[in-house]
Amino acid sequence: MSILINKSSKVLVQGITGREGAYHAEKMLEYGTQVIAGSTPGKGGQVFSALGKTIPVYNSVSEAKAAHPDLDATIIFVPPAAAADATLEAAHAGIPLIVNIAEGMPVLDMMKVVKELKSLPNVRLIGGNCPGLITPGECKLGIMPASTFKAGRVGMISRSGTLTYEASAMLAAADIGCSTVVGIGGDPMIGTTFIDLLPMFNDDPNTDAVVMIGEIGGADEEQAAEWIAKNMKKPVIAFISGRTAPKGKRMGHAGALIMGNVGTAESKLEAMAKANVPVADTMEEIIVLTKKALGL
Amino acid sequence: MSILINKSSKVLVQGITGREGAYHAEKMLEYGTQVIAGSTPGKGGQVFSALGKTIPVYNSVSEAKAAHPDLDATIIFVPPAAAADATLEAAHAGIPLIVNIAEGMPVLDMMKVVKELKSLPNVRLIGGNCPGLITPGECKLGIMPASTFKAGRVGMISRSGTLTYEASAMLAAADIGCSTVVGIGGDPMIGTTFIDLLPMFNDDPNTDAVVMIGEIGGADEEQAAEWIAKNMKKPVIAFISGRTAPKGKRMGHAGALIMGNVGTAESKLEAMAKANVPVADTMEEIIVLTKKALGL
Amino acid sequence: MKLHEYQAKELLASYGVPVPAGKIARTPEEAKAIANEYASLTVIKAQVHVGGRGKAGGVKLAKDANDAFEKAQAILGMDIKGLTVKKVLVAKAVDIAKEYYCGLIHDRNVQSFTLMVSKEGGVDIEEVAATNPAAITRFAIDPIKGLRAFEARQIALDAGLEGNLNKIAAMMVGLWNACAGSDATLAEINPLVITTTGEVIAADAKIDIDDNAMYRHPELEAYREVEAEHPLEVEAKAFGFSYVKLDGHIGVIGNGAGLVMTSLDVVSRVGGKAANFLDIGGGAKAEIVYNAVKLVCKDPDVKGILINIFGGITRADEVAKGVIRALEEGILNKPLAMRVAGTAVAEANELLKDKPINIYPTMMEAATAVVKEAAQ
Amino acid sequence: MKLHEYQAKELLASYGVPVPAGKIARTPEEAKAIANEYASLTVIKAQVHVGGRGKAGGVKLAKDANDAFEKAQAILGMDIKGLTVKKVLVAKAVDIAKEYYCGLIHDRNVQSFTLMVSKEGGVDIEEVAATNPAAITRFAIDPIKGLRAFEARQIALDAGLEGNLNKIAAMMVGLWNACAGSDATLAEINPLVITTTGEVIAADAKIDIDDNAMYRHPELEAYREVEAEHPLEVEAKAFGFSYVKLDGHIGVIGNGAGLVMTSLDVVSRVGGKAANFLDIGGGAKAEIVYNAVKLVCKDPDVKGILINIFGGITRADEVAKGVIRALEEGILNKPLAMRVAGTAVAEANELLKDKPINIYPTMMEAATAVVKEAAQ
Repeated sequence: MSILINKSSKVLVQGITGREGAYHAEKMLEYGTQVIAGSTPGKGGQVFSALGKTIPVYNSVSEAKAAHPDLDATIIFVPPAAAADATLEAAHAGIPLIVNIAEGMPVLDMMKVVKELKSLPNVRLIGGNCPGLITPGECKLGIMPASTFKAGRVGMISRSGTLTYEASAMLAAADIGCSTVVGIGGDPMIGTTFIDLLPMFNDDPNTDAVVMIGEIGGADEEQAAEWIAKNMKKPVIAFISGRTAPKGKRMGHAGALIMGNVGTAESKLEAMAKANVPVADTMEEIIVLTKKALGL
Repeated sequence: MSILINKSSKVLVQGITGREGAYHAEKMLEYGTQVIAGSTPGKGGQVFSALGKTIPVYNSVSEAKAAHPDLDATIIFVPPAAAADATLEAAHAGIPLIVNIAEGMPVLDMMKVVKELKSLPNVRLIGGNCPGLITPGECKLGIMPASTFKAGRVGMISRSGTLTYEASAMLAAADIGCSTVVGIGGDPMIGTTFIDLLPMFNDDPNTDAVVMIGEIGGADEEQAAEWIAKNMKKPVIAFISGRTAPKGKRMGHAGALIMGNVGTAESKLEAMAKANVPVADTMEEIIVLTKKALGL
Repeated sequence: MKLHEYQAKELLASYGVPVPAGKIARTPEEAKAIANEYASLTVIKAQVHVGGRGKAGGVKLAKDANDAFEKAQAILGMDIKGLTVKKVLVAKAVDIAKEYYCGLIHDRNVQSFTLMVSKEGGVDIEEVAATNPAAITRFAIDPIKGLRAFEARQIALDAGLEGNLNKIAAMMVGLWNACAGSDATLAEINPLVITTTGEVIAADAKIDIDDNAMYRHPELEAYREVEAEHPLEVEAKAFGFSYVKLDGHIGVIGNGAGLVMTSLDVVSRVGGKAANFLDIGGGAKAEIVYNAVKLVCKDPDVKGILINIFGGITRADEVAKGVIRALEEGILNKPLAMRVAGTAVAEANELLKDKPINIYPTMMEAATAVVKEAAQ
Repeated sequence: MKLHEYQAKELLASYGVPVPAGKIARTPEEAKAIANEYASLTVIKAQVHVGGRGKAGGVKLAKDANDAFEKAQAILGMDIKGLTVKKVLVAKAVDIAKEYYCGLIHDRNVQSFTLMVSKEGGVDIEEVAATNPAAITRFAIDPIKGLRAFEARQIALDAGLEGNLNKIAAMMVGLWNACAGSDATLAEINPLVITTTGEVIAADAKIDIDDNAMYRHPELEAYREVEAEHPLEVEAKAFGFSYVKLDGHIGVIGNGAGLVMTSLDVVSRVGGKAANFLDIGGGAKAEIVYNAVKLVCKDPDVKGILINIFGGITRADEVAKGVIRALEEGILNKPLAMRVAGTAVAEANELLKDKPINIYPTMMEAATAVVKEAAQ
């Protein structure tokens, strides 16, 4: 078991005929992900061939969904200017899980998407500006390097792509695997955040502990801490990056920005302390704390 | 009994300090309407005095509603450019019945209002470009001349103001009174139309028959006829004005416009015939048919 | 307010919709100069507010500058359905591979705009709607969210349009943006052309602006052409009347759109035909009624006048005073029948009792009388 | 992209927001001419991208044209928090009765913009938020529907603003329209002034534009001032790097924002301080790494460099090749410690084995080493 995706998840790739879409579609297939359809406006009727498989390409998500009513998820490879539209297209076509990896979407676009998705409660958006998610050994719905992930019983939620890979690799090196790893993205407005995923891991019988990798900016970690204090039955280990970043400067991620007194590392560390969530001071310490939590 | 308003309805007047608002607030009070509050942005704290009554004026509908949680309805006297905003203000403040008399609202404004009101199912808008509604002898929520209305058991729904007065006066002269008379307005986009009100009259124990005064433009009469054929338990008498109006010309009412083959009198007459609804060829015939329907 | 083709194209272009290069000419010389500048095939198109220009000979292809001169000379001054052509659009011709239709119309049934798209472009869409409705794909637009690219792409697919899907969708979204941004009640691109090189271009366009929303589009005022309206309609607008010129001989004045429409119906019922629709509105004073009578009397088609007033806010005696003034000033020089009911009708009767004006208790009787008099 | 006050006001004015008359002067003479034209009290305001101009003496009242000359002379060339004043706004002074605050900020908690309104205008709103949060009224805006007049009126009422409610609300709606229409991430009017004659005017304004949305605002490109940015930031942008200049002495290069942020933290943890944040992004080739090293070496503050790469899509051997090239070209002239993990790390080690570059297995060890070397 796992959350959100597993070996039977049927996946659509939006923008499959583009360079990035084609590359990652192949990588996902290689991992074993059931990519069963692709879409690109104007390229309907073509086929996408990789690893001996031929996957039909549709002009729209609606048409793909009509031909494959069992589609569970989609991953979007379009330029940031088109990402909001592609997301809404998938949402209105009734795809329950949408991964948007686009980096550099206008904030207003994402605000409107998030607002509109509130009226579509059966649709979950992961991202933008994220690596996607992976249930190791079963399904990779993203652009992460497959080799760093090992199957196991630790859930992971992260605002950073590379730190996700880093932490997963370290866990794997310590022979600890993951149930599902979700890169939620580094933008200030994202479709899914800690507080949306913690309850799923809490209820997932195959997850024993959760690692959450946060960073400066916003108050998502604080909200998560509050939820954990009240509801979480499983151990959570936290990491916060950007502790030494100055105020008012955007640290790579559009979301990693301290504005006034909002989004500081101090605030996040304090919230975690209050919720009795151990915080790793270094990446290495994540492994130490996770082992401890698992009784290893 | 009656529909929508009665002697216990508590009414707000938006724009009560303006010339038109003040004039009609007084006329409504004179009729016995329970006008209990007024609102005008920037005039909060003033009082409106008429007929020995003093009515508090608020800066906003929200503030009026907070002070008078029992408000049942509002009538809006603002220029057409501000009418959409005033309507949404009332709707979001939770006033269940809104009468908008403004003539000359931009169509796009009204489209947006109508769309937004769909998410507020407890709010009903009458108008714009309408005279309002009246339950004779109990409550006048509009700008119609009071003298032409007599209390009784005929419901009336009309797209035209003057024809409403004319028909009501003729019925009164024939000693036939009305339960509730609703002027739904002459604009192409209105908040409430025949099909919304017919079920109310159908269920109202104090209404024995319904007169509906339609005109060219749109397909509201056709839809009403279809509903009547299926559901109406009480006699309906129809009148259609503009039978000789040419195509493509706006006859005073923005809504009285035949476009292509949509909105013709022929289509409406045919629909009524199909639904077995007798149609009066002249205003005088309305009375004849109503008498017949009532068995007088 | 109707825009000319060239104005509609200017507006669309300002929203990023590709249109063929084009300029306005008021003389054959100007047309020649423009064609010369473009150094390509041009289309010379009459700019008049009426449909069916093509069939009437108001649209011609010109192969060079001299040809443009001749074609413009032929079209300028031409009469198309009663309107004189005063200017032509000289536009670069496009190499047409496909002609489609794309239009936004205010649709009461969906309480919004409907986007209509069809492969049957370049022809009258109403005819397509009548003869082959299945050839039109319809989509109701959410007026708050507007038209989104993914919706436009799907509609283009559903309609079977061929060509660059993203460009076609961008044109539809541009059309919506122009429509909503300028408060249009109708915005059409017809034909939406796919060129032989795969470009998507708006070869002809039609836009009507909501008069009620003109206050927020001062930039569009420059497009208004008073000359294009009937002179009596222009005058009526200045008085604030709701006035429509019709093709009969009985001038009709009343208060309230429904009542005036019904009056036209009654005139017709008793064998006459209305020369106009004139609604004086609610609460009219003598002066307004006087102006209404004066206006209707200016119409040479009018052989008799019917005044039909239901006095609510409007007082019947004010109506009487206005009519009496027109009579006394010698302006009212045609047979007149009045029906006045409601507020202050007794006072009105008193005022009119010694005047040569007939008052009738019902609109039917009044209409019968005036139609009869007018026929004499 | 930050706009100057005068640019923000131009933008607001284009959305119908009243602003005081004002023009830009680059010399005292120009300031004098403008003040002369206005023939009124003027305010001379330094146009620099930094807060607290007033306290720094960058805003002065001028009583006449000669005074404007003198005040402009005093302000032009002034250094405000490290930025040289190159132009001043010469604006008509307004008669202030009340000063309010009105701002739209992107608020992650509400996943939209929050409209913040306060009676405490003309001062730093962050200070108000810290010392007297109750003095700020907040309203979450629906990003699809936008701010409506009735909402704005209620917020103004709730905030206790005094003055013409409709005009105040119109200014708020105008601010929203400008903010949404130009993809701002921050749009403030501070102070929103109620004049002694009851006018409502935006006396100062601050607008930041979303860089990700600049592609749809070509008209705003003219507002960009390359000179206002740090020269290394300008260069980094040209390479497509995510780069932030910081005030320490260890240059930090890595792939992925989280990893680079964590690298800064580790540098700090071992007693150093980062001179920059530089994210080379995913899948970087040798050339990109080479350019990153070259850029960081240009910074005179840098005494040592930490490269921290987790090879996923990025290959460690490509990173090594880039570093080797910089070394061989003599560009890399500072102590360097590398930590490389993941894809192709063996190949990287092989390439680097004979080079004077130290590789460490963890970022902690690498950071410790370079901080120590840099201190020597």
